[in-house]
Amino acid sequence: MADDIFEEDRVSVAERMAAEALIVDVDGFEGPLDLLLTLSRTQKVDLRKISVLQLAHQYLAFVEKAKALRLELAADYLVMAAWLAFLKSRLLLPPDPTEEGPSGEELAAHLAFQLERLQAMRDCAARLMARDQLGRDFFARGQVETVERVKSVTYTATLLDLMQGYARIRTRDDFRPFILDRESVFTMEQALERMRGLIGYAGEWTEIVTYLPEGWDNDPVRRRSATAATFAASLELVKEGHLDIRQGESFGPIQLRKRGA
Amino acid sequence: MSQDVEQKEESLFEAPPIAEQERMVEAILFASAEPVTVRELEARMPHGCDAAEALVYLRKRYDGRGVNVTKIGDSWAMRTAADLGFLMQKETVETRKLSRAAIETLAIIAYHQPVTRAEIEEIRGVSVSRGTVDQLLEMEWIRFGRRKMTPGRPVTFVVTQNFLDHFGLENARDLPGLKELRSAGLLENRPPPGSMPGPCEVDEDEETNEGQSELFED
Amino acid sequence: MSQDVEQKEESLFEAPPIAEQERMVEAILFASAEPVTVRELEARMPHGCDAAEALVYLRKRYDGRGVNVTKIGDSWAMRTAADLGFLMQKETVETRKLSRAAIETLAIIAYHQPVTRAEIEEIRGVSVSRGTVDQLLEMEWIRFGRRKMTPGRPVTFVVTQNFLDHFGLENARDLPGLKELRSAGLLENRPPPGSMPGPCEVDEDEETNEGQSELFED
Repeated sequence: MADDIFEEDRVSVAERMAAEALIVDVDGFEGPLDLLLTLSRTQKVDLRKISVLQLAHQYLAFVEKAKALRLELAADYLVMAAWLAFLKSRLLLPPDPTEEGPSGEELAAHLAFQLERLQAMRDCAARLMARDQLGRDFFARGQVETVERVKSVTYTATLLDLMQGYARIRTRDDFRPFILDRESVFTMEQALERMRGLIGYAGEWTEIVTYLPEGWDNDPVRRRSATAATFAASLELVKEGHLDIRQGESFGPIQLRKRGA
Repeated sequence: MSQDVEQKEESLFEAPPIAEQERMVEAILFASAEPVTVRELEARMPHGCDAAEALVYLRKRYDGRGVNVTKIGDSWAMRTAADLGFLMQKETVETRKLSRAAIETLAIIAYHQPVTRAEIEEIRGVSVSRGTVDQLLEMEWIRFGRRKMTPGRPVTFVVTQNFLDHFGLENARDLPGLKELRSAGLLENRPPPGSMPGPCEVDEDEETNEGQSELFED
Repeated sequence: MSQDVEQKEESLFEAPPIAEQERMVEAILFASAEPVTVRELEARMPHGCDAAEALVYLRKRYDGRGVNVTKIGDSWAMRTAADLGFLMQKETVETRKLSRAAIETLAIIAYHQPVTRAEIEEIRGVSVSRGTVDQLLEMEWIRFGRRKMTPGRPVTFVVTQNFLDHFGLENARDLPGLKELRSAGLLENRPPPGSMPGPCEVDEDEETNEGQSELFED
């Protein structure tokens, strides 16, 4: 039955060919709405004057043919087919006043609106892409001059800073530079000088403690420093060949003697 | 005495003559490939300059020249005259070929903005693939607009200044055929009577029919 | 008949009016990333164009504008006018306090000018880094004075008018002397009290001159 109507609608061979092509190329459609829009073009009328009933016939015939060809149709195509079948019945039957929901005319009008809107958007897209485009028809500056981000640092100082700075320098003169407090330090140089003077008399083995300078043996800090310096000086004199040094046992007394004595 | 100081300050900040300001705007726009806002122009020009006024003069000066001063949204740029595009084969940049889906989606966003993904899908009758939106976002032709005040607070898409710049539009309102579409009611977000099958189905409680028209009506 | 063909060919290749050629050159120079030779211009323009002549007009048109047509070697380019180079910078100014070393060096130069680097180092007790002196020179707060008539003829440093302007001094001799510094509490080895007497206040003191002259006696 649907087939019959379909055949009636088709007049020319070319259109029939086109319909065949539609079926073979079902994957080329972006969904049922796209397919409906393509089908509607075969009506060759302004989209506003389209016969939705006729379109429903066309679509249902398309689905039937696809099924006959065992083409796998996506679910939404079948949902649309079911809905269009429902719409068709609403449009064909006299309105049932007891029935709820929108009338067939309302539904048809909305479908027509959707198709018209989709077509309008396609036209817009085409017009948009036909516009002069940047980088194709008109061009931006080729030799861009980069905007330098200059971060300039300004240094500043006040007169007070200046005076304080100067005062700081001048105030420094009032203080002697920091030197280590050496009052309790007996240096090796001092010890060496002292030992050189005494060594000539060391014919016999003499304990190193007897060489400690006077007045350095009471305070433990001073004695430690004097002992260390004297010992270091003795080793230096041994190295120079002026002195012999010996220690009988660990922690035993250290004795010195003039070399060659 | 205090008046003296005031006068002195005023003269210190006196703006350069407008002809000089025009030169400055010219130099800045010329040097930049990107559109520059009036605000940025003034930030770079000496204190007290009126870039908007200078632009009026400059635009007139370049009228009919090989290079034109064009307004793009809030910004200004210099672009070669479109009729001389044939000379620029060397400069032509191959833009990525957009799919039909991407072009349609772009057009829908441009004409219906701010528009949600669901609305785009309703118009196209198919779901919008993520890749399509991503590509347009990546090209910086679309960006996210503010969320719709409808259940779920869906994000919306709007076109960018780059889009306007690319297609030589001063404003989204200058889109070709916008008026006709609106008067034909084709930019309305008409809810379907009852329920529609497939992706056409929209939240029935969606109350925002004003959507796009609100954007274009100020 | 053959003449007809010839005429037709001629008119086919007739060059556009020179004003149009000028527009073309303008657009090409604008859009090119590189300077363009006359030969390249003509290769890109319609047959029969005289790019050199168009350039003469174009150059004149841009004379005194914010953008100029300039010749670079054999090629032509459009460049922002040299006097507007400052617009190509987005300046952010940050004010920083001068380092302690710089302040001390500056103070020594101010109080002891003309003074050699060795003398500065002697007074400060530490060596003066090149950077410090360079910084002060760059700020134009100090400059080179005449060379000292001592062995090696070392250069000296003196303070500049800029320095005096910045610190509100008429003369370096107006700097408070050691005595004033001491009476202002600046010479004491403790932090200066919060309410510091201003330098002007110190100046009023008659004794100022003594300290000062003593300082500046070579």
